[in-house]
Amino acid sequence: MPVQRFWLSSSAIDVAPLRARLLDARAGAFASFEGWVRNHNEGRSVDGLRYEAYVVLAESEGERIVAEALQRFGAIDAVCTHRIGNLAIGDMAVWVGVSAAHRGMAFDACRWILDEVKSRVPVWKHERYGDGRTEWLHPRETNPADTGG
Amino acid sequence: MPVQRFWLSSSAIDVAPLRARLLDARAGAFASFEGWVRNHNEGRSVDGLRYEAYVVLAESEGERIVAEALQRFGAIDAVCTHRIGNLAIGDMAVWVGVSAAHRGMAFDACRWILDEVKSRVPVWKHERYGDGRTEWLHPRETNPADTGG
Amino acid sequence: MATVRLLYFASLRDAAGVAGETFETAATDLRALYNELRTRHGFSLPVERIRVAVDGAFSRLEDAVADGSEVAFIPPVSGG
Amino acid sequence: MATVRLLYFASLRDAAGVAGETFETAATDLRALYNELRTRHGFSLPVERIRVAVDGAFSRLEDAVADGSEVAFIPPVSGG
Repeated sequence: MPVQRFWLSSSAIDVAPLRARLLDARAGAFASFEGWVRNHNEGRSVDGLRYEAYVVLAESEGERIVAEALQRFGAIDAVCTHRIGNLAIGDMAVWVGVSAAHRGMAFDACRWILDEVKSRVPVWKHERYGDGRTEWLHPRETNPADTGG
Repeated sequence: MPVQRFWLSSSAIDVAPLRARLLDARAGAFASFEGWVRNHNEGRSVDGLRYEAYVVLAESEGERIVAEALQRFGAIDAVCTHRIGNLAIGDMAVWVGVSAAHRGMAFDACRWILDEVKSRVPVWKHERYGDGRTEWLHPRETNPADTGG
Repeated sequence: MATVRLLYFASLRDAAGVAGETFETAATDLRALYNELRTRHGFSLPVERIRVAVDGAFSRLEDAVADGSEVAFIPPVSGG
Repeated sequence: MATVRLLYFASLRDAAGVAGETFETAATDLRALYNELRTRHGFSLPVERIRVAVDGAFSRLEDAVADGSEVAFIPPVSGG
């Protein structure tokens, strides 16, 4: 079975072992990204949210994205994990880490993985607002400036 | 005294408290970078290295860079710390972390801080090679693809 | 006629009121199947904003409906 | 004549053999001072690759040499 580089997590993401997996004597650069649940979105106050996924397809598509990034940017290794379930303000929703010889590759691959995960992986956000309403987010298009994580 | 956002460290960098400083309920994005000492540079095998700094000027210039990044990219907060002293392969030489509302700001500010630190902060690398030789690195120009961290 | 197992996620599941159902259809392709289900359940999303997966892999809306397959219509994703 | 406190770093310190020295100079600006020191200590770096700091702040090579100041010639940096 090949190494798993993307998975969904139903409990809090623990960064330390993920980072440790990426340590490599050939690596001069390590870029990572954390998406945090923030207290507002598009002008509305947010109390918390829930992520749901089509698990089997999300994990296979996520795996393809990370493998594609290693190829495309020549990074040494990368890992991405995405939360599902209930999250509170400040919780980590997604983590991406990339090790590479040089910093440009690490930054580019990290950002690309995040963008692709946001646009291709079947995960949906259900936001709970300060006024008690809730909503499934089905964005019209992926706008890189639109969301935090 | 204003908050310190850049400093030199003569002992190992502990990321957890740096990251914790940047947690913020308004932040949806956290980008970070670690420069690691790698086992080769420009085709030569590297055994280890030493960083030296003009401490007072390095810290004031580093502080200016981080403040400028917050302004320029609209990030929420940022921290950068750079090692001085002896480092072994795999040791962390520099850490940059940025929290922001959106991921573009976080990535852009993180990368910009790193680039500026590499080109403006008076820190010098003394590499020790596999063949026993040593060398001060005085790069001709800052080439973003050239070095890891 | 084909009998398929349908999976619903996010707003589609809320509208359908179930996470999945077994469904018999005369639709010739997956696009027509979605439009049939849209009428049945009152989905607000037009087919232009939907992707489709068959048996756990992304597929195309113009593909035929295969008897016995598992079909998931994927509304716009919002992870990250 | 001006008396300055000089600080040397990295390859300049190795070439000078000291981390700093007190030095009396007739140089009219910091560029001329560096060139004087380059001859004295055999620095390999030409002045075009050097930056200068006076009393802990970046300064310009065309600035005059101030009596009693602390001057650091900054070879190309290599942090990160």
